[in-house]
Amino acid sequence: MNAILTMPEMAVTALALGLLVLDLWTPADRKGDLGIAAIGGLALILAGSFLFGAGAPQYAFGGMYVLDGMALFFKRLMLGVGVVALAAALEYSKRFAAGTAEYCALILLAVSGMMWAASANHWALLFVSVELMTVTFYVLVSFERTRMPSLEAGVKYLILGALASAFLVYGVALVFGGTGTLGFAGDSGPGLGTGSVLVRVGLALVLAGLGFKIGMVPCQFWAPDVYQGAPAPTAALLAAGSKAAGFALLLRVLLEAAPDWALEMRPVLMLIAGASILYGNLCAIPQRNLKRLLGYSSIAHAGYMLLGIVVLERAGAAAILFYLAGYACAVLAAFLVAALAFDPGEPEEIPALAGLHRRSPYLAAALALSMISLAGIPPLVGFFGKFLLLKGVVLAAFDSRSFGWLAGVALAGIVTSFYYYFGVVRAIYWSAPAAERPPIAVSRVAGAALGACLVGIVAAGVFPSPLLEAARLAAGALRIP
Amino acid sequence: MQTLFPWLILLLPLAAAALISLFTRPHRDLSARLSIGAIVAGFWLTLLLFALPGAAAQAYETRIPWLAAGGLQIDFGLRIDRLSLLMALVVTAVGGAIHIYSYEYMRGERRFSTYFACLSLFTFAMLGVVFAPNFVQMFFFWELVGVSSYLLIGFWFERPAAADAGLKAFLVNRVGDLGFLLGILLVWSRLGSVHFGELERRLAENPAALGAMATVAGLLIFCGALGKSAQFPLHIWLPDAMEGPTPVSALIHAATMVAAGVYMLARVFFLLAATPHWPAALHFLEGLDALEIIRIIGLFTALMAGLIALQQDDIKRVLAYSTLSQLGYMVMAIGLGQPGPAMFHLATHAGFKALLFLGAGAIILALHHEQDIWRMGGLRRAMPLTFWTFLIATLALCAVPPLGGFYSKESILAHAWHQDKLVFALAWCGSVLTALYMFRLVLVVFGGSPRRPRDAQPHEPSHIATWPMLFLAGLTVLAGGADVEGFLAGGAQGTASLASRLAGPLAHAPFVMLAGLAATGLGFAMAWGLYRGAYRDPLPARWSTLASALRQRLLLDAWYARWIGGSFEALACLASGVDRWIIAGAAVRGVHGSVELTGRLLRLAQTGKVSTYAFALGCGVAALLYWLIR
Amino acid sequence: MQDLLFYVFAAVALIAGFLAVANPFSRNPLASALFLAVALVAVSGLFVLLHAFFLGAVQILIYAGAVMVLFLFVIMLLDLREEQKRRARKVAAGLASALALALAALISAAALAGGGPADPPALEGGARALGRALFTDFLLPFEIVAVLLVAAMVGVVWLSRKEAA
Amino acid sequence: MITAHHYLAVAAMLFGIGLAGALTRRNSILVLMSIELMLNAANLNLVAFGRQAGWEQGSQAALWVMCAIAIAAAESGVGLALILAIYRHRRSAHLDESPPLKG
Repeated sequence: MNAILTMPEMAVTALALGLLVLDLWTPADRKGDLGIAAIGGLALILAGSFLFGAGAPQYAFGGMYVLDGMALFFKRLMLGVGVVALAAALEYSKRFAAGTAEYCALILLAVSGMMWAASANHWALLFVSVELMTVTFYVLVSFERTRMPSLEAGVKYLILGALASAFLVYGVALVFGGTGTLGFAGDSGPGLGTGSVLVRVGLALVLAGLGFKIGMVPCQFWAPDVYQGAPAPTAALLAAGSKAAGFALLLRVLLEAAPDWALEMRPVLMLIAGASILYGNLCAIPQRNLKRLLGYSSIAHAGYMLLGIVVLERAGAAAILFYLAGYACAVLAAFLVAALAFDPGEPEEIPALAGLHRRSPYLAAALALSMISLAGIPPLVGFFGKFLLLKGVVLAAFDSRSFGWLAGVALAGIVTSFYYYFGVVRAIYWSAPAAERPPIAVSRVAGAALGACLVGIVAAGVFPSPLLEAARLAAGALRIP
Repeated sequence: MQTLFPWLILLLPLAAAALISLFTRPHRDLSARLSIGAIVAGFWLTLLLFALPGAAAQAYETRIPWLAAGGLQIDFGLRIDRLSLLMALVVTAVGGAIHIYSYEYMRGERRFSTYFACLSLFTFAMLGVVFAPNFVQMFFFWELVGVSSYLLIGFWFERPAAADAGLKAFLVNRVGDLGFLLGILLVWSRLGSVHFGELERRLAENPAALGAMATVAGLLIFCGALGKSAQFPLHIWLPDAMEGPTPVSALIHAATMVAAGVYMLARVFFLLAATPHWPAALHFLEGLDALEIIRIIGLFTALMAGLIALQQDDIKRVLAYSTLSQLGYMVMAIGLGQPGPAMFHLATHAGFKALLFLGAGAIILALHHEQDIWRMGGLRRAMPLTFWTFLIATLALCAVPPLGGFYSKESILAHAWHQDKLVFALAWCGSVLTALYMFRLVLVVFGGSPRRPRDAQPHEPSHIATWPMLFLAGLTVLAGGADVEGFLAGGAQGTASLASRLAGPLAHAPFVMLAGLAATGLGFAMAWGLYRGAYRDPLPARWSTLASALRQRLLLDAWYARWIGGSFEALACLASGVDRWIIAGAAVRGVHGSVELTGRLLRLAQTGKVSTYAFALGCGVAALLYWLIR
Repeated sequence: MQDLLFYVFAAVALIAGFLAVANPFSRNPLASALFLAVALVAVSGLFVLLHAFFLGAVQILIYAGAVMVLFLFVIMLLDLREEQKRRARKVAAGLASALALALAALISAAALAGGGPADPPALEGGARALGRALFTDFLLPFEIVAVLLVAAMVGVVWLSRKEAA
Repeated sequence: MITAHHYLAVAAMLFGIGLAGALTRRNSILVLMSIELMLNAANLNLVAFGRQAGWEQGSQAALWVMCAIAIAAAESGVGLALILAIYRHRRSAHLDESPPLKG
């Protein structure tokens, strides 16, 4: 049965349930301690996940669950993202009168959903893990129930998410009809015979369902609205975690289970990647709200990462993993600052950041660094990720003219993105604040989490080798036929 | 010793920057001393490296593994050869003089320590470019130069013009850098290495290794220099970058940042000179090679900037356009296939242009931040030392023997004469322009009678500022004796006697030398006729169309703002306008670029309505299915 | 007999489903909800015809029973008389319906093209086989669904609680 | 003779009806109900295919459908709670009423 392999996920789930139970006996003024306990517990699990070696793939539950290098990489990434999101949540949950424990527990459950997704080797596990993540996010997005934008974002995410789920289920049904099995390729069953039209159409519907999670064109519309309306920690988890889970599943489905189909769909995937890059970057230019800007930029980043998929190689997958880790650090830092730098109820307008470097030099520097990394300027980590992704496309351009176009579009997108990222930097340092505002006190937990993100941004940019090696090993575990 | 010194040269400025920003920020004097000490130590160490027996004789590298994953193996190293040593000497010598000068110039500045930290960071980045042994490391430091120049140009960020100029410089440079990055990726994917030495070896083994992409790769790499060295059409950032403090202008425009582009071209010259070959899609360009295009761009920049400089009234802007023009000469020399003369001109230009900027800084300081040349005048008596050093630099810039500038420029012109008479003729016109706008500047600023408010009593700066000026003047005078080309070509030093070198141009190409001198004389005569004792510029009255076109910088900036919506020039202009548009909510003011407009149109799709989103999602899925089933 | 039942159930499911989402006679949400319940019961009949007896029962118990009751409850809790007056915009509705039709056509074209054996084998084992599968390989998704229900419960409690202050 | 194709056709039509409802209705409760219809169509597909695939795979499909029913129930539960919370603020269950999040 090998159920022991699922220890990390089980532990996260148990932590969440334990938190909910302990909440019953915790007096109102001690709720913060529960959050600290959750952070500590999650950090322990992260440390414990290093006990698992990335050896040969191991299976559990009749091949439904796989633990290989890639799953392990994603799990560690998601655990790290979870720790930072919890720290943000602890800070942010002072805004809702009660509910710290519920908020933290839901974040933990979402993280466990992402971790299950990273190990999915069967349509059923894929479906339930995605749904665990999504249903939890419905609540997390609308958690600020006294603020209308949060509720509106929640209802938008719910309706579009349910629609995407319906496509996903229908797609899986068609794939099942074509193959007669619910398993993926690999040891649990025969690979997907992708010749059948049922399977091909079914996979297209699955692509739409998963595309919703990563926010690619044409399933991208929810992203800006939801990022803007959702509480900042939720948006951070959506950007860093949900996107990572979506990519983990896309890599499994496209590269491992259905490579023939992916090859057939390559022109469409390239179109989607280019359209996502252009849409995200162009729409982000006129934005004035920081979280909305990050929402649009998340679409563009999904497009960049799709560049790693269209080359259909291990190197591309490794580039995606590297990029995801760097993106997570930068975007988590940005949302942490968004959670700390604005007053409760204040919209996260970029002009309101003026004078931030005087109110809190630490937050100002952190936001500036994360913007520069997102823009992809060396020596920060964002540069190296883009470099690797582009390298794959440029290499492929020798064989096919259309890759040349894609590289051109990606470069144009990157150039455009400098404009709005540096708009944020300029607002922080180079514009006069309308009114003098008090300094911001950063709590120790939030400061440490922010510091961890910054260390990641700088260290992985200056010394990319360890992360690159880890990503390469993880991508090596992909069973590309 | 040979491995330790280069590391010290590189890392001392970084250590200074770190120490200042971490610890000594409250102690202004100590911070400045740290920063100055680091670069002066670097200067002496570079000199020692020259003096070490055999150090300069052959190229060597010191490296530590930096990046190793899979097939990717990149070292962090230092490449010490004649080219990098020469460049390091230029950077540390001129940069050191500017550091010391800054101590006086920035005395009253509130963020004095921060300024020196930025200065040291910039020096570190520049030296990193100089010593880089591979493309990736060079690109890293290349970008770091961009970031630190952004900090320096925008140092007075309270002024909106300075902030915008910093941003503009940064963004325009990014456009060029992306081409550079693409070029690096191309070369890497074709030749399988990013290491300069290795690339050169592989290309020598198999000259056709770059295949159909040879010319494209060369031009993409040239894009990087296009941005950094401010060549047409990416030149627009440089004049605006004058908003920074004057020593920063001197540093960026003379010795370091803009020179980095030319240095990089000299470093990877073997790639530019590769067998020309175009991909099928660009077949119609067959017959042009990369060097030819580079030559044309350099020449055009030199002439265009020289013309615009004729009608600028801001003393720093005249110098900025003159820098552009001289950079055009250097790039043209590269395009002529002559990296040696290009580097020679770079070295001499670094000295005298820095000197011109320091002189301008002294004047600006003495006149309480007055920069309009028509409100100066008669400064010869008030500031004799500044006048004489400025004059020496001007003569060097106008290629008057036996100053350094004469030899470097003659060398470029001589090569032009041998290869292409048309190029020579146009470059000669450029020399006339150079003499004209420089003597205009000298005559208006130092000659005539004072045209300033009576109470102002200009005086020389203190000796902390004058010593660097004298040092640079000395370098300018002596540079003529240096056999830079021979040194770079690898010949043993001192083979030719000093006298034969000094008389070299006369011996090798007497016609070119005489023509060059005639150009200088002609320019001087025109300036004397037009501007001696003039109170305002006579040109607008005589040729109003031409003058106004030149005053508006040949309308290039306006043209950019209007038509190339995608360029950052337009976007930078737009930023404020768009903000106003959003606030006002209605009226569309100002020009908009196509990018902005598309963004706005796309936003219409983002209605905020779930039904629209769901409909679009459905359409996307339907299109996907149709594509599969059709 | 089975053929006849199939046509009856299919017709009921489609007609009731249509009336649930676009009732030309009444715009009352309550009517829609009741028609949806009818459609769900008809689908459960189709499940039974496919020999999935247990699923048929679950469909009626959970869907038509619990979920629809929840819908009805919320509809009655909210005062939705205001809602009925609104008219949908005709052009947008027409476009959306055309798109839905196109998608359905595409999907059914795919489904019908990829044929299977005409005579399906009987689904044997029934509840016993289900139970065995449920507690071996399918245990994992099942448990995750349980966790999901806990998460949804916590969320629903939080969202519908009245603000204390 | 009724074959799997018949069931598939019914499922596709049901899916289309549900999608049309989800796209045209502005009342969020009705949109949720339409999506339930779409999920049901997918379930019907799965059961029909499961019958073809033999009893072992078929029981897997049946279990999948059970999970899907439970998840759909949870989804509508959260959705209805959200609609209630919005109704408290705005006295309306209507979508697309002067949305503050757009552009």
